[in-house]
Amino acid sequence: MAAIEKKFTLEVPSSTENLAMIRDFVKRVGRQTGMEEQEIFNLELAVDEACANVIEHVYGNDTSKEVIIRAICDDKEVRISVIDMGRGFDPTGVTPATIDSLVSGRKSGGLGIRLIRALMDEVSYEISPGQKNELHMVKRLNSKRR
Amino acid sequence: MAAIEKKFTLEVPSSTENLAMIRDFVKRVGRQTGMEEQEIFNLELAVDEACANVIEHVYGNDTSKEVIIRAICDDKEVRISVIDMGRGFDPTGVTPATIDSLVSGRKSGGLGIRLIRALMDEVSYEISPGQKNELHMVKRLNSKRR
Amino acid sequence: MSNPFSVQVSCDEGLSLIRLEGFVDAHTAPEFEAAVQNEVVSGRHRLIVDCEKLSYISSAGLGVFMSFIEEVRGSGGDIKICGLLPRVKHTFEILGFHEIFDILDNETIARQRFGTA
Amino acid sequence: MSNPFSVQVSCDEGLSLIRLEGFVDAHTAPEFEAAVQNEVVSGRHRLIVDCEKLSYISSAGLGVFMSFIEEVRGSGGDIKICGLLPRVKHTFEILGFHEIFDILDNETIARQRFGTA
Ligand SMILES: Nc1ncnc2c1ncn2[C@@H]1O[C@H](COP(=O)(O)OP(=O)(O)O)[C@@H](O)[C@H]1O
Ligand SMILES: Nc1ncnc2c1ncn2[C@@H]1O[C@H](COP(=O)(O)OP(=O)(O)O)[C@@H](O)[C@H]1O
Repeated sequence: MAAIEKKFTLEVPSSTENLAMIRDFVKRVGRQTGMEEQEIFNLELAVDEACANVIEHVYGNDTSKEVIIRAICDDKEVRISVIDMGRGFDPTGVTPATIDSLVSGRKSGGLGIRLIRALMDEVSYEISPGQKNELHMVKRLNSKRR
Repeated sequence: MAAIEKKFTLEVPSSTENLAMIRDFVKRVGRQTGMEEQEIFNLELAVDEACANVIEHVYGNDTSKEVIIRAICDDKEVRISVIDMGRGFDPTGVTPATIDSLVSGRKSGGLGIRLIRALMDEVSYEISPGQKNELHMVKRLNSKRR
Repeated sequence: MSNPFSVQVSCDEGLSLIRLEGFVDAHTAPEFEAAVQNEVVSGRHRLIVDCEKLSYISSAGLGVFMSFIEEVRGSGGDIKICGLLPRVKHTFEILGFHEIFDILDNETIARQRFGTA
Repeated sequence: MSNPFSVQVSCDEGLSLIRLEGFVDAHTAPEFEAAVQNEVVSGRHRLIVDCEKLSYISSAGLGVFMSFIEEVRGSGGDIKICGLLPRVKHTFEILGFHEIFDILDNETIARQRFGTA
């Protein structure tokens, strides 16, 4: 028998001011799955990073644009998608710089995608440039991967 | 010049378990408007009541159905709509029973719509039975009405 | 995050003290109702509901007070409400609960009202 | 609700103590960055960032540490990080920050590391 899926959606203006609200949303969803607090915290962080990228790199803080976060959970996993209507970018194609090279280059960026990949079990991107781009992230429940 | 509008949307499965999440969402929206804490608290209560009615009276806690909460704020007011796809019911047509009659009838219901009306500045209902029903609530900013 | 919900019941000197904590909404109100119901069916009609740690209540919770007040008063008892935070008290007042219920600052005063301070 | 954010800076004995409170995300990181920047341009290169009250940090905040560490070390200083809550420490560790930064339990130990306990 198929497990019951629960679906949650949040849409907010593209502004870093709304990241706290996005994390709250993710926390609430995570609590419904019975995930451990550290896992929920990590999920918040991964989604924050994905949304911050959309807000900063896709929409340039244009608050007339919207960031959409969709979460679907069942008894096995939480799937979260961050959706934008921007030009389309595939972060899975980026090879994250080493921390050492970032440090010696005095760069402050380049850590977000690395965090997302480290924190989630699956990361994929579905691109329709100008129409809809979705970053899909999956976290399996009771998975021991940090 | 038109004030900048901010639009927020939350969609959750129809379950009372999600009311806490809905209140969190409303709190976050309220904080962005600079409303006083008591006003935000009251806004949470009004939206909670409207959503509880949809969850209980429209969808009967059927979690495959969704409750949609849309909030739009500018510098003058917060407009919140609670949207369902149910059969359509116009709470503005209900004359709330007096508290005395509820007490003597040993009833526990009938307070929600009364609260919504007391707490919000405007309440209206837009019905397309079976398609989309929207309960619209408006709270003006800096209005002195409790 | 809001606190979760809990309800604790204790009895002494012929009074039942029901302590609410966290939020009472349509999701948690049934638990509150069951606690009140249990007192009433057990013949305990002198109830104090301590709301010091109650952060929020919606009509689902307010309805619990309403649906039992006639019955307990009919049996010579009462439901006294104490310790309300200002923002929560406001909710009770909007609905005119202060005209129907004895709403008191704290448990001590509520006990005095029952004549067992 | 998460705490809001604040950053406090104080100097004594040739050390700058930067206390972070609440969350550092892409919204609040610029304020943290400005605080560090202000120390560095004023020639103060011995920094302790006290994270005892830091509830959350995302890459935007972590990037601040990264972008200044070479410069302060090049001037004979350092950025020492102390007081991390376990869940926040985990974020630093995922990125390998413990291999680059001196991460210490508390302010006292951080001061000792600078030789001014
Ligand atoms: N959604 C996106 N759209 C466009 N570009 C992106 C997106 N996400 C990331 N990028 C690009 O990839 C780079 C690395 O991203 P990230 O690792 O998150 O670090 P940061 O955002 O701090 O630079 C960014 O600087 C940006 O150029
Ligand atoms: N959205 C709705 N759809 C259908 N019926 C509703 C709706 N909202 C309210 N009602 C009806 O109006 C009555 C009064 O609602 P309310 O004042 O909120 O009290 P309660 O929900 O506690 O009974 C409800 O009992 C229900 O029959």
